[in-house]
Amino acid sequence: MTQLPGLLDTEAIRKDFPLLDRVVHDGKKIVYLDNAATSQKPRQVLDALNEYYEQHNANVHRGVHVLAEEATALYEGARDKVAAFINAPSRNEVIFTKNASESLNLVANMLGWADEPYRVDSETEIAITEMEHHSNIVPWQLLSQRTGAKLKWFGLTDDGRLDLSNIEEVITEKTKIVSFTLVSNIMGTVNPVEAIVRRAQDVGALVLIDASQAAPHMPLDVQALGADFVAFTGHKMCGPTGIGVLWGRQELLEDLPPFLGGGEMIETVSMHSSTYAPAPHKFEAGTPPIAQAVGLGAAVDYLTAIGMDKIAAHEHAITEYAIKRLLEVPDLRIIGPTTAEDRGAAISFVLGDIHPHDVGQVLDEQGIAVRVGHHCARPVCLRYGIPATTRASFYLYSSPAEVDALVVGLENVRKFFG
Amino acid sequence: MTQLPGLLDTEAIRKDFPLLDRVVHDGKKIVYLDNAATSQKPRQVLDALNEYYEQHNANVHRGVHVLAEEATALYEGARDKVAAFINAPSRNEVIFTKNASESLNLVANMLGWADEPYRVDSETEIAITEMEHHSNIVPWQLLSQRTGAKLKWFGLTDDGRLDLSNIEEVITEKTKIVSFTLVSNIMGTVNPVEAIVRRAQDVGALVLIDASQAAPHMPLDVQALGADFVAFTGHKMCGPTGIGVLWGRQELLEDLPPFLGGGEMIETVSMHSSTYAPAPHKFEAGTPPIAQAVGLGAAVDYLTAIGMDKIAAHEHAITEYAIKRLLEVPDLRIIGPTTAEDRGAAISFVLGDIHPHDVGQVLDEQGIAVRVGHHCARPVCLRYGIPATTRASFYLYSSPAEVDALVVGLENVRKFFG
Amino acid sequence: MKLESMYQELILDHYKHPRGRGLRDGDAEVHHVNPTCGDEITLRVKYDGETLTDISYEGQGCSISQAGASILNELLVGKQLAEAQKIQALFLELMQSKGKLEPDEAMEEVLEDAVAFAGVSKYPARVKCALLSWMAWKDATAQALGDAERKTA
Amino acid sequence: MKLESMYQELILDHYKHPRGRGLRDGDAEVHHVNPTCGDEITLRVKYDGETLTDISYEGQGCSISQAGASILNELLVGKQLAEAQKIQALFLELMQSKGKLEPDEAMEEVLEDAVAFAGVSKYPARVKCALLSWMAWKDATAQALGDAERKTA
Ligand SMILES: Cc1ncc(COP(=O)(O)O)c(C=O)c1O
Ligand SMILES: Cc1ncc(COP(=O)(O)O)c(C=O)c1O
Repeated sequence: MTQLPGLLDTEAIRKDFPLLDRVVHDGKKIVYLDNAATSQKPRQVLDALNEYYEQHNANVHRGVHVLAEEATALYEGARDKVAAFINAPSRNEVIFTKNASESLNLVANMLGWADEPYRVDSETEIAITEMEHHSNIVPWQLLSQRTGAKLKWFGLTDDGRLDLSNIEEVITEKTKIVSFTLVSNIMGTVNPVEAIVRRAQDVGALVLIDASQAAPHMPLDVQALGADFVAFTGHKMCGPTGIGVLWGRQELLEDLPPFLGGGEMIETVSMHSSTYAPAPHKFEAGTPPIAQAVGLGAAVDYLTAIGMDKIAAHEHAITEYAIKRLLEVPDLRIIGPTTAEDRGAAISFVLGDIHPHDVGQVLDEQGIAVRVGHHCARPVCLRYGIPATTRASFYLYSSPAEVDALVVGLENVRKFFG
Repeated sequence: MTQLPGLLDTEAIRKDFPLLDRVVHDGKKIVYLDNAATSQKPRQVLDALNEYYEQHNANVHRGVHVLAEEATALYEGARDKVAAFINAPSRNEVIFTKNASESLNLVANMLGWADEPYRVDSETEIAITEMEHHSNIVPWQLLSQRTGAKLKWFGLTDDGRLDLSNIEEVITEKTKIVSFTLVSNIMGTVNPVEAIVRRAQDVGALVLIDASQAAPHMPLDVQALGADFVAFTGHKMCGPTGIGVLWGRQELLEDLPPFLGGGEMIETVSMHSSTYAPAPHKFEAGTPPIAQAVGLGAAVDYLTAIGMDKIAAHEHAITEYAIKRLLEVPDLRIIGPTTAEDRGAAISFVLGDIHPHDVGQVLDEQGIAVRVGHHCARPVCLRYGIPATTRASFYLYSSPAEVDALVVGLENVRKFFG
Repeated sequence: MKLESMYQELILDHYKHPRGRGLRDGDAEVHHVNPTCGDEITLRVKYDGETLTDISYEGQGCSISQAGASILNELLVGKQLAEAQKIQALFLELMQSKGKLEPDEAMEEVLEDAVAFAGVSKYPARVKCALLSWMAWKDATAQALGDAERKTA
Repeated sequence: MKLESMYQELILDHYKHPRGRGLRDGDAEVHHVNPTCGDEITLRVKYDGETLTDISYEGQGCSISQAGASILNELLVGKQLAEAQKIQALFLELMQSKGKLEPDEAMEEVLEDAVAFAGVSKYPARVKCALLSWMAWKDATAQALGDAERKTA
């Protein structure tokens, strides 16, 4: 077995993940390398879900009965856990949404309906980057169409990094919000937060960081980031589907208008008018994803027990090894950084002129699950003049042996279409 | 044991629901009468969730690997099941949301951004009723504030029914949308759909029906209702938290603009502009609640196997019995219809001048879980001049013995505060 | 029965026979609502720069919230502001203790009848009821103080 | 290996050596995209009121979608419209069969080389690839027909 410095004991960890024992296509054990799309779930998270539904299930907040009190304590307890996980100054800054996409849309909508000084309108500008996930593009395109605000973009360098050379033109005195991803889901690039935040603060723009590909993989400290909002999603970090998080600075959450209206988010309702509950409830209309929050809390416990720094070190080692091995495959071109520095564990590539769809299909037949396509980041494909990529992405349970399996699999792809 | 015509075999059914064996407060088996807030989950639904996570978990739609294909088939299969459950003309008319509140907000937002003839603006009107859940009030208050449209209300009669006597003033030629609940969550009232739909159609207004308290309890046929949109929520109908449904007529879903932007809901994205996927995907931005949809599909299977007509008959019998027994309690006043006709299984009441909070607390001590407060329908409380109610609400697993336990519990409440 | 630990005789007595209820003249008025249950209180504070000369209130809600207002009135009216604030802080601590704080004699001396609420602290949903009038009082007092300062400034 | 059932020799051959590729003069043009994978096709139909005299195309995508366009061109060019529509309907049926339809001789007679796609029908994610050009053709033909009718009207 390949030994790399910094590796976790994946053999032990894999025992926690029932799906990793799955056998596909007549006897092939799955090699799951689609972690940037979604992660697998440890037994501990599934147990928390089952225990919630079997022992404590009730609607939260408005009940005096024991189940309602337990469910509320579990739901709000999950908020405490998430707040600690991201080092939020206050638990009330943690809003539960349905996924990162809702979190990002929430901010875009708040700013569209906000009063000065936050209001985005036709006199103002929005700045994003060419490597954003569609979920951090389309909300701003919609906001721009609906308000007349101008949408500006950071471009990319040839080696898959943000081009900040024109930062003063992209972020200007007119910019109200700068939204960018901490880690690219297609290229793995880790972006330079400090430079962007500094410029944004200089011009008085708010900063929203899409941490969907960061929260699962590295220590996340919202205070250290210096942003105003941070969004991420539960299902990529060992949590259930159906839950996302938006963290926002308390003063902003107080000042900004609500998004969805309904039960739970009000203080008092009459036919004449309504007043809103304080954050986070103001932004959580309707019955929240209770079980899913509990599951996310369990996921956060699980990741914390292993240690986010250890997980980051493990992934760094795997990524370094994977890049080295992949570059040995003839005709393989990595789209994005070709070293493991400032880079996450998602690696996109093209293989000669074999279409990624075909690459993925032949890998699948060998039990290797990768993702193919534009990975909800089509502007990146356009930028590099390719229709799509094949992406292998790793997580805390990924092993060097799985990298080896991928490389063998790719050799078979080349033979098949050779 | 009390025998009533139409009762289901609750002893057998209760075996499917692990939580109903829960013991609280030193040995008291729970009497769960808070079903209008949320339902308990049968083993079959929990099994479906576990099987999904342990065997098939992957992100949907964009993968060629076997897990992604299985997850997609399960997710889209759940859509088929829900479509059949509500007799939708097409599966593409079923949109998965996070809860009924999001479904209702979705419609309000679509209409705010729509082109003519759907656009809600300052020249137009919106009609709702005084018995709506806050989730069907606040979105319209927000829309009204943001567009200048006038919000109009149907009032209530003294016996808890909609007052349609001024229907021609409430729904006018200016009305763009009429939104009302099929079954009141606080009073149990079943509303007369046909009269409202007919008037709305006469003036060319769209109709949105909030079926959150109907879908769990009676056969639901969106074609027979004649509405344009129908919203409901998974957790009240034996499904998981974190999932809701919006059904909408296909032509409308095609014509109306999207709400949340992001992955999955696009056809193609460039820096210049984006085009949207056809419905339902156009309205499902980001990773959907995959496991929750699968769970809801299992819930629909479970309910269908028992039979929605049988469930309705069971609840009718229980409601009739409960009303009779409750009216025997001195000083108890039911808020809402006092017969079981055109009425669901949620019964609100006040008990002399004992505050509902205190009623609920003393019932809880006896293991009886009811909900107290304004039940997210504060205008109803204002209308009847009460601060709050105590609400007992029944479901397919509720038994006459539980009604008896409630009545004994209320006697104890009276003694305690006597 | 655990219930008696919440519904102490004394609490029920204050609920049935509220002390000092009704709105009278004051220097500041606030209206507080508990959104989870709809309990409401309107409360006025009269403060002569040293002593809380009156705390008057009107409200509706459960026995806990209503008894709370009555006991607050009994306990704080006539007290010097600093002392009242000390009492409020201790009461808050007791209520947030989740049933873990056993009131001792020292505490009883400060809180008097209000120690009867110790049992309520075990019920998270009811802690807010118990604190409703205390939070309203804190808020009204801050306003009255602000006004007083503005007048002297 | 199940894979060979999808990637028939014949499909790979059409992929590597596409027939009739390139955009030529036509009566209607459409552009179709498969949003799940980004496969694209631009397709033109030339129709003289009776016979499909040309179907020209340009596109990018996987072997299945590209081979699909090539086989479509080979199969439909020169056919009468009604016949082409019959072929399209049968191909659609085959592709939606989830691997359950075994092509028999009668089917082979109609679909010719296109029966090679039978194996693809087992892969839901790839069925869309196989159908991309066929859907584009159907759409373009409807447009060409509409134009023709408008001209004669
Ligand atoms: C009538 C009615 N409408 C809407 C809702 C909102 O449902 P949810 O909280 O799941 O969004 C509820 C339940 O809370 C309800 O009873
Ligand atoms: C960088 C990035 N942002 C946003 C998202 C959207 O997350 P979700 O689909 O859970 O809303 C994803 C993942 O799909 C992502 O990788």
